[in-house]
Amino acid sequence: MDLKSLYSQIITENSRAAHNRRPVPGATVSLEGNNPTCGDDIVLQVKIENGIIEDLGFIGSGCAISQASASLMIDLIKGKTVEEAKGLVDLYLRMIKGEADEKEYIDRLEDCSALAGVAKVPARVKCAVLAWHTLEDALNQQPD
Amino acid sequence: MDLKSLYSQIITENSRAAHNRRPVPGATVSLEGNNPTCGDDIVLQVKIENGIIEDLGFIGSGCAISQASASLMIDLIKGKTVEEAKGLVDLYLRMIKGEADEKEYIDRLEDCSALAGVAKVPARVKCAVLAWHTLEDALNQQPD
Amino acid sequence: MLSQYYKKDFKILSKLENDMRMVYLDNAATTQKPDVVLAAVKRYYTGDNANPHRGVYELAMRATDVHENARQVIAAFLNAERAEEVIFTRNATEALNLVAYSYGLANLKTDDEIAVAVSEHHSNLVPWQRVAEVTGAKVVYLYPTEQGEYTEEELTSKIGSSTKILAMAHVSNVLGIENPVKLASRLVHQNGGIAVIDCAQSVAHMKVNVRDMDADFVAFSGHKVYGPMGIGVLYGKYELLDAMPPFLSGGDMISHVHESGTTYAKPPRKFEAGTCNLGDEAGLVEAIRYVEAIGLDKIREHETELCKKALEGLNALGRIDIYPSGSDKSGSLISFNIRGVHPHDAATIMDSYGVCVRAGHHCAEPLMERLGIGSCLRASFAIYNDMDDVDIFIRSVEQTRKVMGIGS
Amino acid sequence: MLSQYYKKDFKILSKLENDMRMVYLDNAATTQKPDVVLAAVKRYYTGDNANPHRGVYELAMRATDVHENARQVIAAFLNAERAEEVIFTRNATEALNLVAYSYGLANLKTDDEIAVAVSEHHSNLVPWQRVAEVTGAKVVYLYPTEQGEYTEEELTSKIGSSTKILAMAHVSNVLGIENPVKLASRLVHQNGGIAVIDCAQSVAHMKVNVRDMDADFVAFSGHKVYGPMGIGVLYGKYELLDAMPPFLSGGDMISHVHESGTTYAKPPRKFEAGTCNLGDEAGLVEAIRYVEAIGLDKIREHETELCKKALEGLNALGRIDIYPSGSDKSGSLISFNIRGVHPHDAATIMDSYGVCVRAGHHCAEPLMERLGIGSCLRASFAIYNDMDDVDIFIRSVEQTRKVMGIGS
Ligand SMILES: Cc1ncc(COP(=O)(O)O)c(C=O)c1O
Ligand SMILES: Cc1ncc(COP(=O)(O)O)c(C=O)c1O
Repeated sequence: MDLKSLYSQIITENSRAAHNRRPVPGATVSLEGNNPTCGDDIVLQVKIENGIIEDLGFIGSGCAISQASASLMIDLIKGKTVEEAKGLVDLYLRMIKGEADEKEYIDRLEDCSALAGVAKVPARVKCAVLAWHTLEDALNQQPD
Repeated sequence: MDLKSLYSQIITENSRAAHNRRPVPGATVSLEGNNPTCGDDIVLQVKIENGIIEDLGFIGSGCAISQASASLMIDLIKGKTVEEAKGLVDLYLRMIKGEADEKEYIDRLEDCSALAGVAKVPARVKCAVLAWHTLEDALNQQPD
Repeated sequence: MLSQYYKKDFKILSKLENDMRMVYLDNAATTQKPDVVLAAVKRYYTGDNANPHRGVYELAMRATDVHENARQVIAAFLNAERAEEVIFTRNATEALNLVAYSYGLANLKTDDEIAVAVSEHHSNLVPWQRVAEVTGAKVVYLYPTEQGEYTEEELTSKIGSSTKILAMAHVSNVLGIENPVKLASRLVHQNGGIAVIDCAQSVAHMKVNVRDMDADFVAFSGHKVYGPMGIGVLYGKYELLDAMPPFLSGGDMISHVHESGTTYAKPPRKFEAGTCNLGDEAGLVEAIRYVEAIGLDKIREHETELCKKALEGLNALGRIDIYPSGSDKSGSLISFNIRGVHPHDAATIMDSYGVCVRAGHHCAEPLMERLGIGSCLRASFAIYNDMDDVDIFIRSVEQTRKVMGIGS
Repeated sequence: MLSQYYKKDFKILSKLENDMRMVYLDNAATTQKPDVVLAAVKRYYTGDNANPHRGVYELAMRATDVHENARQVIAAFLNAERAEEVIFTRNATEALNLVAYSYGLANLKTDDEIAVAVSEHHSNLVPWQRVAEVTGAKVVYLYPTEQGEYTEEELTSKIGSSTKILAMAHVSNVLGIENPVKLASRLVHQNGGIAVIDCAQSVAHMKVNVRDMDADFVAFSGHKVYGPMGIGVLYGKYELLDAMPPFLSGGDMISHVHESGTTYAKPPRKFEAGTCNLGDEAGLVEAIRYVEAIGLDKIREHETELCKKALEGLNALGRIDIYPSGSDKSGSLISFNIRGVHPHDAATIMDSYGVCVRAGHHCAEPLMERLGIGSCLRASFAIYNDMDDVDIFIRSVEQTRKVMGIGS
């Protein structure tokens, strides 16, 4: 595992993440995700209108991996339909478990595929999926 | 350890024990002794007058060792002063722990020395001392 | 015979006690441990030892995997729906107390009833007496027939609309026969209550299928199923566990702690306060694999055969009281008395022939009271016992009578 | 150095993790086990295994001896007055919960106060919050200075006539320095209360003398003092234990059980319900012998040296926050953060250099809140660590900064 290059991508991402670290005005869902191992918490706010995820933002603190993954997720998901988002969440979670096809995730997850290397750091999987699980819960709360 | 000869003495004693298995009229102390491992209980009744142990009896059920030791104790102690009795209890307990001098206990404990072999059956020590500990407690309850 | 293949796996059994073969027949109290179980414990400590959950480094992840893998193995063994329904405890006693303290205190109120089989081990009886005392609920005892059976009439007459909890062993550690736990669970469910089934005495001898018996809670101890002593299991239906308050509190069972108060983790972690016993979990997993590799059906068949032969031997001797009286159902244990011989004397004399049997009230005093005895002997069998053990056992009973001067 | 003689006793430490030497610095979470401890566990199971107390045969007597001998060894280790003051539990957490449930519920009432050091591990904090909730008592927190010290002023201002219980660690698992437990015990006694001292973090590093500190209850875990994971200890003053209601109920802790109710055994058995973990007790005894053979003074000296050197190394790197801030007192652990690096990222990167440190809230969230951090790193030392470990540790901190792009 090249931890060094994984982290260099994460660091780059985090330096660009400021735009996603904010509350979302008129959010339709606001959900807290929490990683008991780390003591890290994030609050994810999502605005969904007519089945489209119009806006997302997150607040909270955490490790570089959890922060980068939240920010990358937001960039990817914004503007997608709820159905598309669910598919992407599923693919991402499989990628982090090391169970997804490389070509497929590079193609569909775009920049988020930078986090694929977390699959080889099992202790940090929880950090890499925190925001995504929170989004999953938020989407499941939506009336169809 | 010759368990067989230990038991043959115990059996002989128990066949003679009926006279001690009775409540004591006018008893000054009545105490329950209980062996949690076995679930055996005895009630020892003692009548003490002017520092002399005038009468003793026991009721309750238990294994052959506990019954024999209660009966032998009663035969030995009856008529002794409280002080003498305390000394004999102490000697008996040491004998059962395998810590007493053989000549001394044969001499002073008389028939009770038949139980010396219990020292080699550690699991049954509690049975052999139940009545004696109960007597000890009873004597300690006496005002001097 | 099965045992000839397995005896060699247990080092302690090849030791001689005072130059005699040891015939260990106290398996209902605790079983011996096969080498593979001891090796698994050692392997954990020499390869993976760390405090799980709390660590980010790889060793701690391996420890966490040991813990969660153990949960999955046990969930599968019990046929639980989810691994999260398996909680590690110290032993069956702690598991049953957890249910009494957490579920019992939170759900019982004055005049509710707790139906307790009178043959229960103290561990599934005293906690209910105590919870009843605190909450004002009432313990209602179920009584077996002379043959040791809980009849449908007895169950329906005692389990009613006030019954909030049923406490019953799958197999009693004295009577040794299977109780109608499936029927009892159904009856208590019809009345809106829950069933707490103590499987301490069944888990090493027959399949325990929590979904088939529809138990709400099931408890067992690892040390009675060839595992180490420090590990037990509570199975609980997830929704019940989720709604219950925690029992022990401390590390690992929290979500967040503030000066002003605390929020708790989800099951199973909510109920696993403090550092878990991973070494013994690893041992228990190996024990379960060992048992499953042999097959519970085969084990049961083997033990039934031993038990049958032992019963025949005792009956042939005559003047032996067997509990339940006149029982011809054999499981894996036999409770009995030699008429005219106190069980402690008998056990001492049998021990001098290398035979280890239990004598006492077997932590089931209310049952003893009903049987009208203070104590009795119990011989209980396991995978490593063989027909020679049974022969030596029967001979030692004969010898006991001789020594006690009532020889035939 | 001491460690060169002892490292070889711990097989796990000679393993390579990804071809690297493992530098295990999470000893405050759990220590590794020397071979002699694992051998003692195995020796028990292959030589003496039986259910103690309940058996009449010789094997069961040997098991009982293992149990009672363990109690005596631990009583002597703690300088307790009587062996009956030592109760075996699963771990420190269970020991502290026992006190909270049994002593706490029976003795606290509305408006009584429980003085709890805010730096307590959740195991000596959450149980008190819960007991307070049930009884109407109030938790009053003691606060340390910036340097991590509980001053006499703080203690006298918080411990008063309403204080029924003081809960304080001998050494905090984050701050790492010795607390004034003797003074605190005295103050709470003057006010008619009792002192519950958590020695989980001191017992492997300095002499714990229960009579000298005049503690009413002391808890520790075997797994933090080179023993196996499934065994912990509660020490309690005999008169207190004797007056307390039981905690868990079941086998072995009773005097008599009837359908109508139950009477209990005397301490310690009153508090040891169910089958005890003799295997791990045998291991703990061996661990204590191991520690005593080296000598706690020597161990302390050794660990202080390591700690000093590590502190120097961290301070030399600069931009490291050490908790308590500006601390130059070294015990056996250092809590810190690398400025600009989240502790979880740091621990992951350090692990890639073979260094195992803990990252998180260390089950001390209220303290973290007061320190104004969510989490931190902790390096904690043991007998087998050496100066090379410290060097590798310091280098891994340096590397972490490089990887995170803030290298010097
Ligand atoms: C100070 C302190 N108290 C209590 C505990 C709890 O110990 P255990 O998890 O073994 O019960 C710990 C360790 O985690 C500790 O550091
Ligand atoms: C039926 C039954 N339940 C519960 C227990 C208690 O098991 P443990 O002592 O391992 O907690 C036992 C064994 O002693 C038992 O036979």
